[in-house]
Amino acid sequence: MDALTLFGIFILLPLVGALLSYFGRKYAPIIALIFVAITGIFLYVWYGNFGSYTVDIGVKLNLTFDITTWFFMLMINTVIFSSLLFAVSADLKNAGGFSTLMLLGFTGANGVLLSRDFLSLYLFWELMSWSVYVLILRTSGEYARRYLLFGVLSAYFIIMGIGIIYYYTGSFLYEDALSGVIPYYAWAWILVFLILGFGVKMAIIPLHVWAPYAYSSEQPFVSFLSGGLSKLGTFGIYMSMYSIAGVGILDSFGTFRGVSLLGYPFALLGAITAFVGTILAIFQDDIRKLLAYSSIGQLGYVMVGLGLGTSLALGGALFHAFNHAFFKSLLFLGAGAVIYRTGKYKISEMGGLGYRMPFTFLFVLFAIFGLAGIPLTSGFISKWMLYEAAIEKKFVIIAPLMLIASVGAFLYSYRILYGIFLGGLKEEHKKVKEAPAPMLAAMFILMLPLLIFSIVPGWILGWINDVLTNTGLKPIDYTQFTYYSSIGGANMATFWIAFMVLFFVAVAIFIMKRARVVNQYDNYFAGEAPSSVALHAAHNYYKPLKDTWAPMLKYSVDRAYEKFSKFFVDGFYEIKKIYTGNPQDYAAYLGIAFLIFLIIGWWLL
Amino acid sequence: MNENPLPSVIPDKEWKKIQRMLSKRSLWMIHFCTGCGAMEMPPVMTSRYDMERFGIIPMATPRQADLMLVTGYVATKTLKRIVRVYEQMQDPKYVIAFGSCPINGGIYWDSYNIIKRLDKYIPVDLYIAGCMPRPEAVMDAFLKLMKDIDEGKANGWMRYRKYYDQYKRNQMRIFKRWDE
Amino acid sequence: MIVDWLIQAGLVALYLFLAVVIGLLFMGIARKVTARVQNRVGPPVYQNFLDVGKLLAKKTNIKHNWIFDFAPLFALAGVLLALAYLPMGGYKMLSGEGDLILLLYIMAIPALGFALGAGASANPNAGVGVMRALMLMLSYEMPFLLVLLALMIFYNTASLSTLLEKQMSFAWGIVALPISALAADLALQGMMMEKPFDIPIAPHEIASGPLVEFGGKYLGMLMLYSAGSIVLETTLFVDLFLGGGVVLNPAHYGIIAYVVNYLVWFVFIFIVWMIAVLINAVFPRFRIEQAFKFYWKWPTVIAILGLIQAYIMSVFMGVVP
Amino acid sequence: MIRPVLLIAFPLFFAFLSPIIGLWSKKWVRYLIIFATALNATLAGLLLLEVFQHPVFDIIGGFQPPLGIVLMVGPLGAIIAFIINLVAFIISIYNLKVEKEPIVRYSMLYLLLVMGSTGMVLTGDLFNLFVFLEVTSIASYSLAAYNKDKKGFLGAMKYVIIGSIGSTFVLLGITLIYSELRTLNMLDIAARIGTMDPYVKIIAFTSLFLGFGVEAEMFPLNTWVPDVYDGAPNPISAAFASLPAKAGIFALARVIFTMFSFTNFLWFVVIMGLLTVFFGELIAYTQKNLKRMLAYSSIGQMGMIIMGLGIGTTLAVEGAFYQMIAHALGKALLFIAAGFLIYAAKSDKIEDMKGMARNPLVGIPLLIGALSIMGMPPFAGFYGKFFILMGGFSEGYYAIIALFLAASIVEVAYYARFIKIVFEKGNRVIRPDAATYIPLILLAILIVLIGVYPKPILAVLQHVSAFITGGA
Amino acid sequence: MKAEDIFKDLELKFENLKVKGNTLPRYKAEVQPDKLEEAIIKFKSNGFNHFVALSCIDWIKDEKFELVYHLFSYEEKEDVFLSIFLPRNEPKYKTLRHLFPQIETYEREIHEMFGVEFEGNDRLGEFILEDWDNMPPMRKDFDTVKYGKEKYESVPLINEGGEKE
Repeated sequence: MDALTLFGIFILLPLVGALLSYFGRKYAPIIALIFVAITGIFLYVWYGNFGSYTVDIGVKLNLTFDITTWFFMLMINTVIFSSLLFAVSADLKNAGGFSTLMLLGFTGANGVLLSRDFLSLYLFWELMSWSVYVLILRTSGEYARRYLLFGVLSAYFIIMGIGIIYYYTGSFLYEDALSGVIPYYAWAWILVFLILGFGVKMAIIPLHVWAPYAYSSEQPFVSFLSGGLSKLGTFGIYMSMYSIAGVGILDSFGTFRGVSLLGYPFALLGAITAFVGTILAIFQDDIRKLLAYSSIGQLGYVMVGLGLGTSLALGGALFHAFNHAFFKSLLFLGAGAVIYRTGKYKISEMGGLGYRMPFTFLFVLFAIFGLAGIPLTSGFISKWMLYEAAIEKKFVIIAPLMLIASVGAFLYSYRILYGIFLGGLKEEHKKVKEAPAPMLAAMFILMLPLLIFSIVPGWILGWINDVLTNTGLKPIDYTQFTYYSSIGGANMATFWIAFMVLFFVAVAIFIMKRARVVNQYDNYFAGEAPSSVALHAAHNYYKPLKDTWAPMLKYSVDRAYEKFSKFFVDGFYEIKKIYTGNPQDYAAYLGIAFLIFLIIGWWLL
Repeated sequence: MNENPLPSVIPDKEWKKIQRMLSKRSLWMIHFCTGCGAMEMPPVMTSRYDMERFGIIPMATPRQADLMLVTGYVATKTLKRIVRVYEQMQDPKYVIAFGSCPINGGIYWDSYNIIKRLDKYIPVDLYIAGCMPRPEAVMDAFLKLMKDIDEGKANGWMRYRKYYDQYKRNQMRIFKRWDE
Repeated sequence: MIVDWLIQAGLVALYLFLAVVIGLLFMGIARKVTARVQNRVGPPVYQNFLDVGKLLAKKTNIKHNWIFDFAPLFALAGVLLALAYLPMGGYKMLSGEGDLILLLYIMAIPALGFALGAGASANPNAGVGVMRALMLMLSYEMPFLLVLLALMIFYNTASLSTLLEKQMSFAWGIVALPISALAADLALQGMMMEKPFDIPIAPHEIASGPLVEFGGKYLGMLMLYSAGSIVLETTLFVDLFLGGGVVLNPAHYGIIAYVVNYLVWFVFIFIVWMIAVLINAVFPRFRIEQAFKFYWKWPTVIAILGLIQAYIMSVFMGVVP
Repeated sequence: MIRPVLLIAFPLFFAFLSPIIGLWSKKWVRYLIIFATALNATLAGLLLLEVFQHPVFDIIGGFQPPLGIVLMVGPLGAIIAFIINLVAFIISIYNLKVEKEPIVRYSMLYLLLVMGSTGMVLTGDLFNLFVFLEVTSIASYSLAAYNKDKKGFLGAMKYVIIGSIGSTFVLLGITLIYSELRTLNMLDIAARIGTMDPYVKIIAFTSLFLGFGVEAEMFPLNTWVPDVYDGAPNPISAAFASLPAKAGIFALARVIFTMFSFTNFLWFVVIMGLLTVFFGELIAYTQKNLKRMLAYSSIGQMGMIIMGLGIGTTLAVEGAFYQMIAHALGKALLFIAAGFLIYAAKSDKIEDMKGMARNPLVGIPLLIGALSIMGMPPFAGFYGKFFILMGGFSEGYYAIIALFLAASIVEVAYYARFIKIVFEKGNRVIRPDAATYIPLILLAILIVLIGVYPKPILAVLQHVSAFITGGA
Repeated sequence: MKAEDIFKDLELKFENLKVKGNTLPRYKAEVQPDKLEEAIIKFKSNGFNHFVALSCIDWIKDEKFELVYHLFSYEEKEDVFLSIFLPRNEPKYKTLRHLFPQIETYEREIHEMFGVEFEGNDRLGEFILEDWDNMPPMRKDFDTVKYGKEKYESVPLINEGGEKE
């Protein structure tokens, strides 16, 4: 494997795919699917041989294929594969344009993961962010505009970071940044800029405003955006903190109980994001907005792990990013299947679809178990690692925020389950059919790893360990079925055996008697005959909680941004007065300019 | 009709005996306070007579209840609700009718919308006479019912299942629409 | 290796069975005590066994759809699983294999399974009931999690078995962190859905909330679940704060130690249960807003004080149990 | 061996040929422009290939330097000339759409404009540079007023006043230099600049800098730009954005680097560049009229190029020239697209253009052009902007770069707003005709090609910017 | 102001009803159907703003229905009964629910129980009695005993049939 094959397979191939699939009309997603499958196969085949190469397209692009890249590529490749598989049967309008832009985004993502110098990182980062912009533009221009503003903000934060490094080292390579020429205060600026830059893509609290809007576009794309592309933010922060800067520099800012003073505020920010994201998610009635805020919350957890920096915390962050990629895109695909079948977005308008779409319900249920961290899925293990990391180091602000946020996760999880799948089935949904086969296949692919890695966590912990040792950090200790931290451990094998046995006991008691099935109208309704609308209690679901928290919910970051930008726009109108419009002023400007130039020239002499 | 849960382990006869003993000792009551009988229930439930010592506790939904109390006159409108609640209860289920109104219409013998005899529409296991029987009568009725259950005489739910079509015919003569 | 594995499994099964029996016994005792408080005779102590027997022997059982069956299955399996991970009377069951956070999430399995089944019953009362249950959970989890955190930070361990050993060697939880113990007891009242906080299963307002459509064997299994959860929550409190009832060190005294510890543990959970029952007997039911306001005001403040105390003792004063 | 002088002779010849052909048939005049510019573009291309080996000198009229007109064509001049002629050729296709009657005068002026700009880029002689500057200015003044409506006249008048003041300053500079150094050949001036009396040198430099600044749309001098671009017909404003502006910037670069090499003056140029960017971008946000918005946006882009030149490192200058090329293509594309949108919506207010660009033939090139101007990767604008930023950082201009980034966020804001309106699900979709979408697609392909595989252009620019900043 | 004064203004003949044990003064007056509305308006604007009840009396012998509008004034603590007479065979009157909203409910009940038509009240129809198929039951000529016997006696007992379960 040399430079060209690596560059060819992961960058050129999807680009060619993008061009080809534009003309594929209705079959475009299938074409795109083939290209993604090819890259997937190569990803699997090339697991062993890693290496770094440079490609010259006028500017030198340094690409490295190592375990970290492989780990993140595995996530993104699977997520886009299932999104496109979902899109095959989702009959999107102008499917050609959709698959082109998806593949462009995929190329950008691959490029960011492969690149080991700032030029190619920035190049592919921008390519990925504008292809997402155009994808959102397909649904609504206003949402796309807000996304692009934050996308560009994140790009310019990264540019500032790169610039400062370039000022000191004069080269774009990651390795050169470690050459010790950069003073430690400059590192503070660099890391703050880079983390904020990548943090925008992970929707950390002050920079999260674009997420609920961006997540209201087409479901297959959104599942790739939230499942796959938000992992680039994680990759970016992970690389900039631990591979570009390295633990030595982080600790040079002084450590607070083994955690660098630079990392701790970001961990705190992550915890606040987790808490606020979850609380906001509880009160949303639109399924897409709810999933958007829940995604912000879950990524807050990842941010905590990245901020803390101990090997357990980082392992937890990587594992949680992995889980989030799967259960979040599974949730979005599930919601997409429901929206595809009923055409409704509001949770209170749906109801009882679980009886009509049983498989979709089971997949979404499994994703909810992953999201809420129930031990039946691997979602628990990653959350466990993050909690243990925080408690190990006795952080009394981060740990409670995370724990309470996870309880909040139960609330909005049940709101999704009850609002859409349980409760009374409305008249117009009586004849709703199950989601088409490709959609179910897509969801199945995403569900598999959550189950497998919950039974045998050893495999994925092995990969995560390789990633940690690859970036020079201490590995976490684990065996095939158990994982440990300094203050506790858990064995998933005994858990599963015990659960199976006790479940068998419950089933034994249960099947003693048969039960007669009753239709949904044969319900205790104080003797009256219930109508289908009355059966569904999902309208305004957590109203008492909302009323108690009303004073706190008044403040919204969106309105702060609006006021902030209005202040600047008024300034622009002031400046506009310079161009008065009559030529005499313009001629006067010329004279004044000449005088100023002369004085400056004189003074410089 | 009632399958036997543990056929092999315990012989059928003994199992039925245990079943009857269990349902006797824990009668869960849903209280359909149609008329003036509701006033008699508080003394029965509270410290003076305390029906809970026989395992009888008030329940909120027919699904969880075995015993239904119809306390007072039954108008045609109320009958429809009583039949629905009765059908939502799970076998074995028993009905006790309070006072003279369910027996023969009581003081409303001449009214145009009070049904004169309850067990024409749903099987009643026990009537308690009296224009609102005193709590002692109610307690006595409970004990009588428990004895009937024990001896297997209180089989109203079997009769409802057996003569279901007759009951339905009678009911539909009183009210025309059922599902509204 | 298989043999002692089987013995351990048998012991665990025995302890689980005993736990459920004790749970039903405690429910009977609670009804008796409440009756006596209300100056009436009250049912016999074994009444709940009869109730469960009657429910399981019901002739017809009503169910709505296949999701409806989740409730009893997950509820019973979940609570038994949680009990399996909880050291009872000094015998550490499976707690060596998992820790407090795993236990916390296992306790969520029955709650979620039960909520799923209730939701599938398509009854608005059930939907409202589960909503109240989840909101109540959010309110009492705030102080309870802070208490757990205080314990984990002070004893510097998350595994229950080591926690027991440390309480044996150093000092009981209630001695070391009395403030947290108080907050935990207040949270316990909400966790066990005893009177001031039995908002989700309010019979008068929402026809016993999630239980509205459960009858016959479903209700019987859910009763076993609630019996198990009584023992679960009381044992959790005892394990965290009262050393899990371990008086004699099993290493020295062998079998006798297990029996004595079991009895001491029984007495402790009985006392904790009685506190809850007595509060239950005299309190009216709160509205859900009052429950939030209550839990997020005093118990949370107390829990935070406990956390600060644990933090100061373990980090600054360097007290290491 | 291509004589560079042909590049100037041919447009002149065809310019004066067009009235004759005009007598015969108006239609053929339009095709004449296309043929002339196409010929010029191929010639410039061949010259570019040849110039790779050795710089080409060409003496016109036999006079030896320092008096004769010498065309000194370095690789940079060749590339800029090629781009100018290429864009002129593409815009000439769009000229078919110009309906106003006096097409003959239009083609003459247009070819003069092309000749002037090419001349400014190729010449090696200062006075010759002034002559070509005058030719372009005059052609621009009349073309600006071509629409014969109030806006056209107003813009043209402003352009005349400021343009002529600028030219007088250039003339002042030239006379001062000639009086001191007795030569007008740029290389001689560069060699003997040291002997000049410092005070006279300052005045000469400032006047030249100011004069060419007007053409290069620097901050205080670009007040004419919005009115002229708004008043001029669409193809012409596209031409203005790419032809004379690029020539002006090139001349400015020559003045700063080859002739005076005033290195300690550069930080002031950066400040001026930043001010131009600031005023360009911020006011563009407030514009409701599409063409004025694009005009201010092009001021902003020019400011960026000036800033790039001002920073002075090889990387920044390379980025500046790269951005010059990208901006020429991008702005031409946007102005042509704007022309189509105005034609389709019958009004130049952005609000009325709801959903006009939904047709992929216009939509995709418009999107590519806008994204390239914003500096998005696979398009030409990315490398220019990135190198300028990196150059700025290597010189330590942190604050300036930060302000520039803030201004470019505003730029992204108003472009995104424009795209939102134009791509909204508005009324029915209008199909563009051939003369509109061919140039759009050609320019879009060019932008993507330069963006995806920048090797050839970067090779040239690296060699040149080292030569320029080397101060040799 | 006092009820007598209002009656004088309206030139209405009124009588003071003496009721044993009731100290509050009560007046009853018979009003012509067309003048009733402005009478009520007059009373309402002079303190009698509490509409107590609207009841209907079936004078079967005089072939007339009597509608009694009962008003009460908190200031004067006085009761006023304004009554009108409608022919029994086709009793029709206009609705006064715009004066007091609760009049609508009374009118619905009287319509169901006595069969009096109230134009302008669109909510007449089935109100308390479900599936009622006979003449309005409160009328004196309705024989409830016969109806009760017919309807409920006719329902046969559940014949248990031969074999005993």
